[in-house]
Amino acid sequence: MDFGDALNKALREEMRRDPRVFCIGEDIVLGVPFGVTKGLCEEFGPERVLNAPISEAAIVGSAMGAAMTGLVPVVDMHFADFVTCAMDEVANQIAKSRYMFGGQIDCPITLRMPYGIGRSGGGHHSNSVEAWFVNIPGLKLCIPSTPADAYGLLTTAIRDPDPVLVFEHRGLYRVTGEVGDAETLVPLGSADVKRPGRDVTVIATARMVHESLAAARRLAEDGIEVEVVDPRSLVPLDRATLADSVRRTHRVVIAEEGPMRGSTGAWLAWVIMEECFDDLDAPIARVAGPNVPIPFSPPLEAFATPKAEDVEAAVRQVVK
Amino acid sequence: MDFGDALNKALREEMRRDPRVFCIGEDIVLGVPFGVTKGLCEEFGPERVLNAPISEAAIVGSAMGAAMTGLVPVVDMHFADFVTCAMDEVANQIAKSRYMFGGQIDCPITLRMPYGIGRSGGGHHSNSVEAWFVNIPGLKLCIPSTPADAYGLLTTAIRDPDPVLVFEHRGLYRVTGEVGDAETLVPLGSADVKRPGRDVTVIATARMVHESLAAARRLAEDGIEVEVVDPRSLVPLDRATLADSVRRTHRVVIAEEGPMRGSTGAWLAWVIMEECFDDLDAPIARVAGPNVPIPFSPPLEAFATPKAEDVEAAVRQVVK
Amino acid sequence: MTPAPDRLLAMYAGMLRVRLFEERVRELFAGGRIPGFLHTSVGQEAVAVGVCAALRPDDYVLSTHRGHGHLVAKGGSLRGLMAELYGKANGICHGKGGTMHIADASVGYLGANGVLAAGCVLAPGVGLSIKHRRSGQVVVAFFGDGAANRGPFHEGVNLAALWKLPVIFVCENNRWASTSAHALSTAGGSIAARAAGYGIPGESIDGNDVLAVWDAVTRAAARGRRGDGPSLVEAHTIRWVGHFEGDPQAYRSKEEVAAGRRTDPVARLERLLRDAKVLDDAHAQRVRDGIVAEIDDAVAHAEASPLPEPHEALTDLFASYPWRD
Amino acid sequence: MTPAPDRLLAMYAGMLRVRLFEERVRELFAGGRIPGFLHTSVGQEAVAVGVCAALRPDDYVLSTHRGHGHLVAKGGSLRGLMAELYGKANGICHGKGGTMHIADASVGYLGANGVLAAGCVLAPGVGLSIKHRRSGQVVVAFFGDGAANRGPFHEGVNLAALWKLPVIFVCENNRWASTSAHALSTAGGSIAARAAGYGIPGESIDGNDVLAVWDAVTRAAARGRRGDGPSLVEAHTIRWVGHFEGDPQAYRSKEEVAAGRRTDPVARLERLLRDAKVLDDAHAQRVRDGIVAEIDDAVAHAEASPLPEPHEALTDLFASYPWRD
Ligand SMILES: Cc1ncc(C[n+]2csc(CCOP(=O)(O)OP(=O)(O)O)c2C)c(N)n1
Ligand SMILES: Cc1ncc(C[n+]2csc(CCOP(=O)(O)OP(=O)(O)O)c2C)c(N)n1
Ligand SMILES: [Mg+2]
Ligand SMILES: [Mg+2]
Repeated sequence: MDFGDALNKALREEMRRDPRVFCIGEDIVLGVPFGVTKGLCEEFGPERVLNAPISEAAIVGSAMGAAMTGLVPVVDMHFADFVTCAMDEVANQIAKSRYMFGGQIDCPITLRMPYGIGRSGGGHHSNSVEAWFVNIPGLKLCIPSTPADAYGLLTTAIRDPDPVLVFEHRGLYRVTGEVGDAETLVPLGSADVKRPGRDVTVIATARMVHESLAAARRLAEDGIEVEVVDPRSLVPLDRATLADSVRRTHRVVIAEEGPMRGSTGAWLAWVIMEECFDDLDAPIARVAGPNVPIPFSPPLEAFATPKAEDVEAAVRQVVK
Repeated sequence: MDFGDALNKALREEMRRDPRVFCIGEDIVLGVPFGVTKGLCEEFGPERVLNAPISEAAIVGSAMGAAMTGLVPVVDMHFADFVTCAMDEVANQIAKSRYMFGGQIDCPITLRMPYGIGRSGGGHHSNSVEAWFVNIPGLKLCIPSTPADAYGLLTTAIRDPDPVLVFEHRGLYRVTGEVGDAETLVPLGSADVKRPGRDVTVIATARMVHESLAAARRLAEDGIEVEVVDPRSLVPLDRATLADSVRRTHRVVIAEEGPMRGSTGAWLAWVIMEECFDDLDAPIARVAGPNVPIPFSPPLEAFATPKAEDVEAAVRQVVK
Repeated sequence: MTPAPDRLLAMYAGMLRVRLFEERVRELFAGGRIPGFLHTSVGQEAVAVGVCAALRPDDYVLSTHRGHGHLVAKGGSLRGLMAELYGKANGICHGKGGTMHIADASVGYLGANGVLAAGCVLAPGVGLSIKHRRSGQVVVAFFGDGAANRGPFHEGVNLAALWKLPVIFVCENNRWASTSAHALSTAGGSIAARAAGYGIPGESIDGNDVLAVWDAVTRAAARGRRGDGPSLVEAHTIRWVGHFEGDPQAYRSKEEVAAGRRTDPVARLERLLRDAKVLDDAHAQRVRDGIVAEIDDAVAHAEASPLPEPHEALTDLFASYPWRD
Repeated sequence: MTPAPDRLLAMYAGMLRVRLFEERVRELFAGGRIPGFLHTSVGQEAVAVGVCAALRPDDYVLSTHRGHGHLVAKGGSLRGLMAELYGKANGICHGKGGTMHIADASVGYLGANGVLAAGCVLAPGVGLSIKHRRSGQVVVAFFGDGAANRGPFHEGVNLAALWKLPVIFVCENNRWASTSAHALSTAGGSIAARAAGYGIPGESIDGNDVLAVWDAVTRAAARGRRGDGPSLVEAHTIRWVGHFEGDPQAYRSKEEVAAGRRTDPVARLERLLRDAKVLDDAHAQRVRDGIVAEIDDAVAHAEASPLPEPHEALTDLFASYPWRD
């Protein structure tokens, strides 16, 4: 099953299980552009699969209004880039309402955030914006890398009584993998060791998990055993699993796709420092995009895209 | 002269010097609520001091349209919290246009961002959001702590051919200090040692500079000499001055007001690691707000507000 | 249509309750008892009360930065509200919200809001859930004349109109947005007129006439409950006091406020009730005394209540709690 | 008012240039020569050309994700545009922008935009700078029927109307926003009708009639230059092709497109010119041959041009450069 289908399966099952769950977004009836919501309208009807006008603020805002009064909305942001058009609704309303209201009103919203570089999407359709939301108290945030995790995390997100952002890298939708038949939930705050290894810990998210695994295979040929750890959720963060790995390997590379400056990778580096400063045998190395918008032309876009060879180079640097 | 008057002086001088400079924002003719733009309309008229309707997207967007075609706008965001209402204009339009257009069109905009905790402003009028913008390539960002820096940085920001965000902590507007009579510009990317010291480097911004100085005075009584370094601009960042200090003191505390997670302080910790890993004799300590929205009630708000005693405790920890 | 005398009396008492509550809050603020950026609704009572009188108890309200009156009118507990304004632990939001971010779910008051026009996009979603539950409720989104110029107004009205959601958009047009005059903010001059562009009714009414407000919202609510969709009501009123407590009001003349006071909505309904012999001096005094006693009680309660413990700043963020982060 | 024959011929050639350019681009995309998320404007040529024909060369245009036609009509260099679509180093944006983020400052084309309705809030600012310079220019903000439902439409129109800025808001209503039908997105059904709420003229016109577009925009531009403020023009047209290249168009019937093709704006003006004896076979062939030659030249240029060096991804971000960060 591919990553997109795994997400579709999660949506379908949760909509079957709980009549309060509904989807809202642009072009979701036909599932354009990524196919994730395909077929849901046929099964659940247009009252639960709401094709909205191009009104991001109203889409996200009305999801919140619905969530505050008993429904369980799943918003499709179309491209995470456009969350800018609903930033107040996410940052000031959804994130803060439960807290400001003294816990009176829950806000069980899931925001699906298709994001990432690829296929010359250019400056407005390629960005990694998860770092902004890590910095906003009141939001939970997960970021799957495999179909099984996509299924397990989206299901968990929908059932969670709090707002959860699910960052779906659009380059992963057609990646395939096993997805359990029964409900194989992935709790928030549980990292996953995607590959064990004794020499270096690579902490990577989403597409960079796959790039890191590719790098690990190459490095293994040179006898360097890389452990690839996927946090899977950034908020809450499974510090224990990350720290446990680092305490064994003593060397760390952090790989993400977004821009280097002020990103989640920089924050994860801090977390590792905080947890394991004395365990580090070398400075942490980071792999991330350069501090520019994502350019259009293929060679430029490729330059701005962190890849397996960048992870490989970083690992070689920290084991030196 | 106080911090607010220093900003007013910068605006006034730049508007005198360059007829293309104009101010736009809500309630800026009377300078409500912080008085920074007071009196400008009397001198320059309503064509250059534009009281706009409550339309943050149109305020910021039209500043960009004006900047692209020859004017030099200075936007008053009223409260930085409301940049959420113009997030697309800042993150996708202003930050990216020059790059995406291959350098054809400059975007000389200054965004004045009054921000910060104080006086029970509550969840929608107290936030530190600078971390989001550090993560957005294409924006420059400065954050003064004294009247002289406020004057020098705002002047530089207005003259800069690129978009610059100026974070003005609203708790500092009535802080007084010397402001040079002549043009005493502060270039972007130049940190300032606010107090020299040999034992610990405290890197602090805005209000936390003052808290750190207070902590340093107390610690000096115990013979601990703290060096307080104010980056003044976060993008570009004066890594050299920060690293130079750390190479002398070998111990670092990073102090900011915003929430702990995914913040600028986490990123600065990474920068220090990158520059001076081998110079560190102790793990970096951080002082920041807890990961919650800013609560209203005074004791809760005080709890969420990092203060001198927090800096003091962090310093004692790293010198232990 | 005119409501029955007891309902008129209730509206009268409602407006007086808002008036006296807000005036007390102003005093308490001036005396340093209440913290925060305080916006009161003195002079605008007819809108809050006219709207809420036309609603069912289970209907919803989304409010603004100037929201105390809406909550009092919706039937919120004065104790819970006053303790919250004081920032006390047993405030309705445990002191986390305060004046601009208070909510009282028990009366369908889904929150004041420090961000202007935010409620305009939340409202359609409340409408969706009403539709889903077939509960026959409606939701009111209050917003100011200034807030009407923000994008969420447009997006929210369009969505509610498109999906025929039971939303009533109520613009409290008090002529000013902080220091900015309505005429210098709103092209075309009329907010009600914008409704036509979305194919929904838009009505401009005298917001100092509680009966006019009640009437317009009664019709809008009936329309919403019938499934015919949203309405827009622009209620013209006057803010008697500063935009915020402490506002020197350099932007407007003393005469404007004086003229405003002559349209006092409370006095106006009182006159009507007296003329109709529904109210006499003794009765009026009883009503007032009752309200003053309620407010005194709320103040005493708030004064006597403890402040929250500082570390309680860490609670209430998430429903599934706790975890390290 | 009807323009002189030479202007009509220029409009004819302009539309044909857009049509043939877009069709070539589609072929090149299908052949793998052009990368990206491609939205072409085949069928909508009359809007781009009618608008730009009514403008001065120094007037400004803010465009959309479907912007090639606007740039061609505004007089942008086909070489620069085509090389940019190819992502080549000598594209007008050095390959950084591409189809959805192209700009050509030399002809006042201030950018395509990957964010819908973004231009609606940039436009008032361009208007401000025009006013400041007293240059008598105007600025056009193009946006789609779908984009009209975003907040920036409301905020931008209000601001431009309020300050009487020389802005022309041109809605290209092609009935669809990707898979979403206009009628299911836009309450009230008319975008032009929304203008009344802001006190500005709003006109609904046949966007497949280049003369109707030209006429409406000529009047709007005159109004703008006079200092009377903005106008809103809703031009009804039809997108003949998919929303993006590769769109299976499951949301609409083949008949709809077939009907659309019968309103071909290029053929329509051609008929008019032929009837008026302004154009004959030989002339038409010359016009077409000239355009094909231009496009061939642009393609040859783009094909022959080098791709940018990868590290050039690091240039063009800031005007004051370089610095370490
Ligand atoms: C999005 C946003 N922008 C700006 C502000 C600051 N602000 C608070 S109240 C106010 C004026 C509001 O005017 P109006 O909507 O007419 O309501 P009124 O105060 O008159 O009740 C402003 C500008 C805000 N709270 N939110
Ligand atoms: C703010 C924003 N939301 C969503 C999208 C994704 N998107 C791109 S084009 C499109 C449809 C646009 O419809 P319309 O405005 O009518 O223009 P048309 O494509 O018909 O020319 C959508 C939803 C976007 N680019 N920007
Ligand atoms: Mg008002
Ligand atoms: Mg369209």
